[in-house]
Amino acid sequence: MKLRILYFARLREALGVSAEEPELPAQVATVDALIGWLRARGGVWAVELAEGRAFRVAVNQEMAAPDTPLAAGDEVALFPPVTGG
Amino acid sequence: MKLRILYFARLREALGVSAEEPELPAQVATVDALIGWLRARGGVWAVELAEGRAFRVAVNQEMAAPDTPLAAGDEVALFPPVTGG
Amino acid sequence: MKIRVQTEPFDLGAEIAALYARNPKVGAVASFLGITRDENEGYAIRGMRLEHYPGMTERALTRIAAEAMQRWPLLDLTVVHRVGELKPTEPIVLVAVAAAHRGEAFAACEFIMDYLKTRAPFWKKELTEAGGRWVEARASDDAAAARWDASEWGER
Amino acid sequence: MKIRVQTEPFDLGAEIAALYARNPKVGAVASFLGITRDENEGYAIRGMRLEHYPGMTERALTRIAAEAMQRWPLLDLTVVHRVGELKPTEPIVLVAVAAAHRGEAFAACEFIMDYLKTRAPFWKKELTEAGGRWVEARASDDAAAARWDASEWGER
Repeated sequence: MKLRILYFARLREALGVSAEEPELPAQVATVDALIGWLRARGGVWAVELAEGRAFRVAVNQEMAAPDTPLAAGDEVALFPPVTGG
Repeated sequence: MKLRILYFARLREALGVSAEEPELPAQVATVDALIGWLRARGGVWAVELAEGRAFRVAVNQEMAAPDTPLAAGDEVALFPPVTGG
Repeated sequence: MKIRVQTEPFDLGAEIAALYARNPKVGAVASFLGITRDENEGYAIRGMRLEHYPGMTERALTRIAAEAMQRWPLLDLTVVHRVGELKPTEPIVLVAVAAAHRGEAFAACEFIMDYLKTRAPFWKKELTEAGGRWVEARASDDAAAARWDASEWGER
Repeated sequence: MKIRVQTEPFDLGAEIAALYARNPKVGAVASFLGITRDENEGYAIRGMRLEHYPGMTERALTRIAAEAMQRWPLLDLTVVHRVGELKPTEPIVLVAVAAAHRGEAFAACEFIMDYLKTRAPFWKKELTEAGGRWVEARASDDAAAARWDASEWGER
């Protein structure tokens, strides 16, 4: 399954990537599973996406929860809590 | 004792006067006494300044209470509840 | 702090810019613009005449503004109120409050409007089809002003 | 209803005039202007860069504005948010809400700001003496947004 993943702000800088389109195993079917898969890359991924770190996930430009399902072609975004206004 | 009395808005129109400088007996020493003295003129004065009618009194440009004292030369104003803004 | 009562129109953009353009401590300007409508309580309005009590008006507005400055950490504020003849869509009043953060700017702006509505000597006479009609004071304005007596604003 | 995300400055006076000049039902415009300060949490700020998530930002702002229109009897509203490079004293965001009366205009304007601060995907990076510094989200903004969950606004 292929997803488009976007990274913003401090997370984009820390991970050193703004967008990627990885090929994912079929069992990565929720936001939670995706985070686990990214975390398993180790290094800065394990640090920035560790449990307890404050980050948000959107799926197809809507705020998502850990159990939000993922489908091929989805646009997933990871970013810090927002600070506009 | 001489006071300057100003009337505003609906009260000015109803009483037909915008300002006057009446000579008052010495016992008219409070706002309450002044209202009684004006009311005693009868006619529209008795109607517009009757108990229970909504009007406000200012003395020297500060909102006043029934027991606010009056002194010669004071500027007293009678007007309806305000409606600006 | 700027308090003005005037017959002339005012420039909202310029009034607000004056509050922040030269003060880099200002992070928030909350403002309120009151505008003449073409309808009130079911009456069609062609225009209105705003009467005031010269001298006392400025005193009352200054006192209200000073109380706002005392209650909240504000950086600056402007109150402009028009008097005389006004047509529908013409602005009547501007209250603009500058502060570092939005909470106090919003609270002070609302506070000033609520107090102005109940304590500043202005009176509106609306021109309807049937002639002039003095606007009656509204109980809801008294209630809005009374909520500031208890200092519950901080809870929001 | 107008929602814009842009790098260019905006004209506050013109944005607000567009809300009432052609609609004589509007009696109140409450507005909020957020401005870049030269200081934040003790850091001297030379400027900031505002990043956003194109597409999602507009969606989020539209959703917030639509919710405000549903909660209160509003006549119109405008949200303009800048992105890119900003210097101290430059406006960042304008929220302006038009209604017949002031209560709903104030409430909706504050509601939109509180939700925008916590739900619209913008991120600020401040340029300090020591380099770039991503602004941290504030717990007080979450608290401000949470107060709208219980519908206690009508009590004020």
